[in-house]
Amino acid sequence: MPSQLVKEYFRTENLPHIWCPGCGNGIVTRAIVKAIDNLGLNKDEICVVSGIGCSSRASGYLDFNTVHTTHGRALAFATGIKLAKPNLNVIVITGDGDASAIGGNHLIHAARRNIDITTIVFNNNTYGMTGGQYSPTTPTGDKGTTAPFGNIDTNFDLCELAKAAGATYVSRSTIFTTNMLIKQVENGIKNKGFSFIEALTTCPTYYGRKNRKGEAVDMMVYLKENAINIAAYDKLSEEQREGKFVVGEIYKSNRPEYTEEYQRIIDSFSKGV
Amino acid sequence: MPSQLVKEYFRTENLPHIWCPGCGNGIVTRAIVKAIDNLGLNKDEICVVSGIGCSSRASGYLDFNTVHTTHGRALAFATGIKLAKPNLNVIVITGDGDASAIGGNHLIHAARRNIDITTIVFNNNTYGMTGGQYSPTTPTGDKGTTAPFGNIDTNFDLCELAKAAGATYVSRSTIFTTNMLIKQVENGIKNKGFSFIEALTTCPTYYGRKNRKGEAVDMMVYLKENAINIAAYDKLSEEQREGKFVVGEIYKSNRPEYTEEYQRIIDSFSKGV
Amino acid sequence: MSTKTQASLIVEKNWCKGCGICVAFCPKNVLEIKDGKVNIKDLESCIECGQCELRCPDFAIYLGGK
Amino acid sequence: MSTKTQASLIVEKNWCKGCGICVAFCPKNVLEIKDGKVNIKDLESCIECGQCELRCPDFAIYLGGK
Amino acid sequence: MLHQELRLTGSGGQGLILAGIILAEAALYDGLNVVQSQSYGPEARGGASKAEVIISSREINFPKVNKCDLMLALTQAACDKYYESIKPNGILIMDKSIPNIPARDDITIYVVPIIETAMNSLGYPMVSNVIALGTIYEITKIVSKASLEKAVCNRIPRGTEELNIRALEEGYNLIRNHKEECYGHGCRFN
Amino acid sequence: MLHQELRLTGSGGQGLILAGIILAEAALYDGLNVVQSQSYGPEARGGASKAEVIISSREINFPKVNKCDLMLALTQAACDKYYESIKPNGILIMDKSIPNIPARDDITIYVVPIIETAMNSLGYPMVSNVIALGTIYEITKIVSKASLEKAVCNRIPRGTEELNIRALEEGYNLIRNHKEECYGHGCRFN
Amino acid sequence: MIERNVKLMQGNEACVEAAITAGMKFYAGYPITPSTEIAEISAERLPKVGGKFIQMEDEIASISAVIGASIAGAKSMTATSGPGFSLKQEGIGYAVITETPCVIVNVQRGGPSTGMPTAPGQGDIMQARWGTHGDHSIIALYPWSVKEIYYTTIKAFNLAEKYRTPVILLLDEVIGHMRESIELPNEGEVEIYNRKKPTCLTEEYKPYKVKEGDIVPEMAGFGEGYRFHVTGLVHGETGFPTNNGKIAEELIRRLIGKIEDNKDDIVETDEYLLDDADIAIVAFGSTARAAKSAVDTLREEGIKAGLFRPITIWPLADKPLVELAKKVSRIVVVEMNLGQYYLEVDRVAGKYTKVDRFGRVNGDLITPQEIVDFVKEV
Amino acid sequence: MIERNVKLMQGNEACVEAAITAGMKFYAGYPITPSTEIAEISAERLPKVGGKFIQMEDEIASISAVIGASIAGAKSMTATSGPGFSLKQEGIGYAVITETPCVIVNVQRGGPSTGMPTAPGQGDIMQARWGTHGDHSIIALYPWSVKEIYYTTIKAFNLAEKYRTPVILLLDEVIGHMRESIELPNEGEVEIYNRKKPTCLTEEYKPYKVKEGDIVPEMAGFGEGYRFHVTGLVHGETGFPTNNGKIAEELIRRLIGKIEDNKDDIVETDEYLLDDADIAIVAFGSTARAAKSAVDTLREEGIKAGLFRPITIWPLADKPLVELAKKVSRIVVVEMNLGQYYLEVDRVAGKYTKVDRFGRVNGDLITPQEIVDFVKEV
Ligand SMILES: Cc1ncc(C[n+]2csc(CCOP(=O)(O)OP(=O)(O)O)c2C)c(N)n1
Ligand SMILES: Cc1ncc(C[n+]2csc(CCOP(=O)(O)OP(=O)(O)O)c2C)c(N)n1
Ligand code: SF4
Ligand code: SF4
Ligand code: SF4
Ligand code: SF4
Ligand code: SF4
Ligand code: SF4
Ligand SMILES: [Mg+2]
Ligand SMILES: [Mg+2]
Repeated sequence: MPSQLVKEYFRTENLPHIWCPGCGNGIVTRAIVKAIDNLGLNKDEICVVSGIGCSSRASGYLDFNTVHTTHGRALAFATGIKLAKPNLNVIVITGDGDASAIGGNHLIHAARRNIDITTIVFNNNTYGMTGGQYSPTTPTGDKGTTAPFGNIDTNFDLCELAKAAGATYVSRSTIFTTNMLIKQVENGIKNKGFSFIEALTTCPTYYGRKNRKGEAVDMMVYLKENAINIAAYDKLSEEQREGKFVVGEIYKSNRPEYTEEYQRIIDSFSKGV
Repeated sequence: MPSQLVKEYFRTENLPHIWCPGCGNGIVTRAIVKAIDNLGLNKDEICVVSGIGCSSRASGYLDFNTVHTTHGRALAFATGIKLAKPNLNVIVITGDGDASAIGGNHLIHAARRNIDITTIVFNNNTYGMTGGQYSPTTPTGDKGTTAPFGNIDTNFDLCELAKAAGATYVSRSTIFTTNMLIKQVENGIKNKGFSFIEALTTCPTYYGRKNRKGEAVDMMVYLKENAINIAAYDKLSEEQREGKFVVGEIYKSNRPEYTEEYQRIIDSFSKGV
Repeated sequence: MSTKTQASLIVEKNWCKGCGICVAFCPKNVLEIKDGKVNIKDLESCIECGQCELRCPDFAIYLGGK
Repeated sequence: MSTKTQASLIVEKNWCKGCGICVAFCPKNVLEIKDGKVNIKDLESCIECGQCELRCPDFAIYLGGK
Repeated sequence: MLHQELRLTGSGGQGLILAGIILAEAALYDGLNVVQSQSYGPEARGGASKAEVIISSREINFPKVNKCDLMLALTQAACDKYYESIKPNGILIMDKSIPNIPARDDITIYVVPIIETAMNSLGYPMVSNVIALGTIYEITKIVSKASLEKAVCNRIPRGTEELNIRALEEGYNLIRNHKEECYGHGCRFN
Repeated sequence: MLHQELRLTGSGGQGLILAGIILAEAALYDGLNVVQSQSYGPEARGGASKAEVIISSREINFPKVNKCDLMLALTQAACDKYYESIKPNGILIMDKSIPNIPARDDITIYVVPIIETAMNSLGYPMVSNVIALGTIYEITKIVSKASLEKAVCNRIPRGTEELNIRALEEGYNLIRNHKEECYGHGCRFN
Repeated sequence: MIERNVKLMQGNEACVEAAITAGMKFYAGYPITPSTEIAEISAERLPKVGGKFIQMEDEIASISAVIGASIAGAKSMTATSGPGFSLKQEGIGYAVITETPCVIVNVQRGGPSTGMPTAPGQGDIMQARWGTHGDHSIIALYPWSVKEIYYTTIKAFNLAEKYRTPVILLLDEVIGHMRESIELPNEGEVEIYNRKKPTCLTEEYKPYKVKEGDIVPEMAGFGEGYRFHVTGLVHGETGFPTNNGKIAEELIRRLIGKIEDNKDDIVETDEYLLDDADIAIVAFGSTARAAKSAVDTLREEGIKAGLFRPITIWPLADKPLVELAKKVSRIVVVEMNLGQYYLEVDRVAGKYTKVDRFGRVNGDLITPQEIVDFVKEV
Repeated sequence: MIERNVKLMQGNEACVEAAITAGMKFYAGYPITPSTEIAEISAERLPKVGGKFIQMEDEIASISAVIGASIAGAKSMTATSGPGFSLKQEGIGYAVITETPCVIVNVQRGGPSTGMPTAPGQGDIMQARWGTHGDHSIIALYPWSVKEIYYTTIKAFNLAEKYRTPVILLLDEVIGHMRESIELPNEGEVEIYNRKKPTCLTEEYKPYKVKEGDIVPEMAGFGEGYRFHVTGLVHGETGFPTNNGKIAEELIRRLIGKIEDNKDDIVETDEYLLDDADIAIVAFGSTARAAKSAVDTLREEGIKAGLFRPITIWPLADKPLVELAKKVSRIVVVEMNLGQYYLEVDRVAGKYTKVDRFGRVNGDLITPQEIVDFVKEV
């Protein structure tokens, strides 16, 4: 018998999910659901849109209005949905590859428009679904099945990218700092505009194994030990920052939201009538 | 009879070009050629790759190895070219739409890889070729044929985006500040890595007319009057910055270059032989 | 200390994949892996902090109280 | 002041589209538009600063000196 | 049976496509069948521009103009490019600013100061297209005057009706008042 | 004429695909025709895994195994899913850890402590697959021992040759030494 | 001077007006010649009827947004030309398998690749049928006049809704850009089909279950209380993905069958002087206009020619074509390509009569005279 | 125990090994099941032979980089499956019109859309021919065994270079993932074709002029002193764009003609027991393996069946098919789709004999027994 939370928000008939033992995707998915529960939103008014990838399979398990789209295009689908039904709370679930490799363009444009969509990137530093190729977030030097001699690409700082593109809420958390993640999803949904939340998660099966990062637990310990809260991080020297990464609410701002602006145009015509 | 510079570097049999009277594209194109001339590069070792758009037509007029690709993909083509022949100086000519609408993803990924390509964006704040639709750089509120009631999108700051994505040389200039532009192209080419140069230019035919910006000359005067050098800009107050934009070398850094890193892998195998 | 009932910490064995995350991060060493699944070895010590529920990727362990 | 020759400032009329940019930004008011094309109205005043060449979008005017 | 194919040529920005649309709309008001089309796209940029109108009392199948009954030319380039497409006994209306008159003696050529009239008499160069429509009307009467004026007013920016009606009249007059002068067949040797 | 279709089943991570490859390669060394394939992709993730090998003295056309001559099962789930596909008179080798033995009396069933042997005798659970190959060899002799050993050494990480040869031998012995014991036909009623 | 509710309208404009009449509430697109006016006019018109227009970052984003909006409940359309049509193919396949109604307009230009952007072409006939990967069927319509663009666009929306499928509306540069007169119908004069929505209890809703007697599953919109899942993976009645081969086969066969088995409803063709014809010219879109003129000329010259014009390009009008083939001694397929629709005509009609093709790819509309010459010469 | 230079190799692996033998020096790709091993093995192998591998941000970038690298002089390849193949279509058209040699591998899976990613399919047969917009022709090859994958990949590179055109190599999940024995040839044992380079003076080089007696223009590489222009617009011999209709028509006809008129060189087919056959089964790829077994079974049962197997799928093997049709009383086309290649077989062979189709789309390879049953039943 599943927990109240799971019973309320999951399509339990589709569980257990397909994810590997110890895969972090389940932790992030539960965190999102918990945030929704905390906000007390109406399930009928929530729409979860995902792309393609292990992480993107999450949409199928959730008892909302859900779409599992094509690889990389979740944000474009979500844009259409949000414009057609602006009253929906639109949440995009996507992987690092889905969001920032094939889907990178839709990410920056959704951010630029500041359309009211909350995007949660399940960043496991690899393409899990296809078996562990390097992704735009695989750290330089790490291995992937397509980087047998070590990755020579530089990895994106997705939060910096989202911010430069125009997102009005940008944050990062991990599957270890789960409560922080829940809070961020809440704040992201509350932000009237484009919210970008990077959830650092783990793929023990491929990325972990390829890079000798140990089991699921070891990988979580790694996240625990190297995540530094933004306030603390700012005070560290370059040296101290080595190997660490920031978590927390990285950027917030206020700009007109896209669907509201559009509504203003419509209203300018209907006013006359 | 054309000038020495034009005779040397242009395919004069294809001139005069198709651009409208007063279109800034010719000014940027000449500036690029002038920079190449200043650097004394070998024409056989220069490759100019462009996308699709008015500006992207430039490649056909230039007497180098030139490719006029598909819309938005110039940087992806250029990546293949640069990897296949790393000794070529690869220069990408692209429009604001080509580079940042349909081509936005290739832009951020080329920047992330820090591949040694110099990209010059002819930013005329519109899709010129198709007749003046709004583009990702059309200022909010301005009109385009697809924004008859004023653009509700926020425009990209392309330089910030390129920087966040990983470009190691980022600058902006205008068709009025032509000598600055020439210098920037020189420095961009000299930078071993991904260089991003935004050349603010004009489309008097569509963007100018739609937005009552006057003739070509008026539009240049506007660029002249509102461009503030980066050093000066930093000292201005928020208020004083209103309506102004930065020109100059905005960002420089140093990271391993992609094709060199790849060569290192190859060398690690041939060493043994 | 009051005696805990089974209802306070519930395991959905069918869903548990035995990843060991709950075991590793339980502050009170309440849990263990047995035959490839989670097992409550010391319910008494459980402080109902919910860390296990928060981090179980398979929704297989949770506090029954709420 | 020495008399300028035609060779110092050259116009390729076929390519000129009469946009007026060179005219507007010539610091010495050397140029004008006539019949829809650029015309050198006062060669004498030209200081060969090259501003016109630098900014002509049609490569239609340039200094012959170099 | 009425069937006329007209070609309006010049350069981009001269409003010839709008002129074509107005003419077509006027014919439509008259209950005639009509197809209007234009050359389009980047090659039109700064270069030649072309609008075509077919007006017919029967159904129009093939929508493109090949040989035309009447051609208007506002620039030399356009004139040179298309004058051969005028049918024998066809009509060419050309602006007076065009220096070279094509060597065809099987057509009627009207050399008319359209652009000059727009600039000097009306002070608005952009109404050349409407003046041209006036000349076409006066020469061909292919549409009714009422329809033409209605079509003009329907398609031009609000507030410029008066100017445009005046432009039409200038067009009528250019032909009407100068029939015996330099317009007409003889002019082609000017 | 030799024609044998084999199916190795278990769960992801048990190295069954590698075992299939090794078996196929051994047959290839013997000059036999061979096709190896596997089920693949996300549904294999954490779930059932399956490798198939067809070994034949004639050309192999259809590359998939439908009914098999021999099946290896290392997990209950895999055993349940596939045991019906064994041909009558076929062979099932199942790991001793599997509680439920399928109810088929038209096949020979060997219940063998493969995983246990890997864990306890050799101390390396990951060599279960090679032990399993040893049992298959000993039961079927479908490939030569030399080829099998060569194929194993060719495909396993360098430096683990000795361990793997020992694993093979454990496999041979599991069958050889216990023929009369609990392995074989009678066991299915255990 | 006759006063009617008649307007001079461009083809692309008629397309937008019709779409709005049909109930379009969402348009997402990316400009490309010669389709751009459809975007421009939609941008102007939609907010005035409470609809939404968005210019997306590219064509892939456009088709994605269109599908998203349609799933959310809005009748949606996008328009493009060759290069953009190629880019939309993955999305079209997604609309096929998820059964999402939408209209994709392709105003054809000269190709392949960037080709001749401002010239007409008919090179995407086969791509419309086969452009996306995997086995599927499609509906594609191709009108020949401004008036017909209007009615065919409405039909495209209606078929999209009725069959829950993407519908391709093929135009070409000639008919997209030309202006003709059109008499706009008054409200209520045209039939508008709206997707069938579920009325069952929300718990009972199975988004991919076809009710007895229906062609397609009922389609709820997001936010209406029926929470359901949509995926591009093979899925069962619940919409959840499956690896079950039987379900897969059923799904794909149903998706193809709902189109191929309903040709009587979907296929529309037009004929001109075929009753006594000896030679049938088969043509569509702007080329058919030249063909009609050619038929007149041939008749004048005593040759019994007629015109067969498929308005529904896909699914194939095989029955009418076979009938035609049995009647005439020769069929000539005329297209602005070197033989695409020809292949299918040859397949179904070639068993009964001689089938020739005449094509040109120079960026100019084929002329009546060229057709006449070809018919007489071969 | 026989010692030969024989290896057990996966189909996808054989593809990479062959590509390297054929001279591949550049690979750009984006992973997708079931093609991913081709990328993975290329990543491992290429730097060892001085070549370059890059994982691009998506499939569009991959095909673009591949074309760029080829223009720069490197033999180039990319591999993908359905969804990625759809995305590459615009790029493929660009390679067609710019005459850039490259090899695009499509390891087919179950479709449409995301479909059944790990199951085999043959749903992209028509898409390979018609997936990109505008009129064009294409070469597509489809081997059926690991060994044949090896030789066909080499052929794909050779044809790409010889005809300056993209070549599609069709595989499917079954043959891509299965392992078989293959005897690798020694150096010099296989014929490798390299693009013909210009030798004229650099000033005289016209990148799109076909020399007397040649099939395609000579192709310089960038950085070799011949500075030339490449565009996806219709272009003349200099490579510069033009709006001249005559040049456009010539170009498109030449691009199509160089493939369609050289079928004798390009088309390869295989036959099994057709000499005295009464019924011919037409099949390709993994399905042909089932069909071959079916033929054996049918023969055992006294039915004179045979197998016709096109290795060259496009251009169509029309001559051999017509010959076949004249010989047998019935043709059965067997495909893992509901009838794609069938359409073209029916077109050319249907005039002479009865053509049936048998297809399945459940994600499983068709079995010999199913074919036998179909042949006997209908
Ligand atoms: C167009 C297209 N290209 C490629 C694929 C194959 N593919 C599926 S998921 C995926 C990457 C997944 O990576 P990510 O988004 O990081 O998700 P993860 O599996 O790691 O959660 C790829 C390349 C596809 N399905 N569609
Ligand atoms: C795939 C594709 N989509 C759309 C187009 C149409 N198109 C050509 S150029 C262009 C935009 C050009 O804008 P920009 O890059 O800013 O160049 P500009 O013309 O302003 O210099 C568009 C949308 C195309 N050619 N290909
Ligand atoms: S492959 Fe990696 S990301 Fe995918 S389910 Fe397994 S652990 Fe998670
Ligand atoms: S349309 Fe604009 S960008 Fe294009 S050539 Fe004309 S002025 Fe330049
Ligand atoms: S609730 Fe806390 S103490 Fe109790 S088992 Fe879970 S993690 Fe351990
Ligand atoms: S975290 Fe969950 S799945 Fe993992 S062992 Fe604990 S209960 Fe089982
Ligand atoms: S060189 Fe300088 S002064 Fe002389 S004409 Fe040009 S701009 Fe004027
Ligand atoms: S800037 Fe050039 S094109 Fe413009 S008027 Fe001067 S010479 Fe002519
Ligand atoms: Mg990932
Ligand atoms: Mg632009």
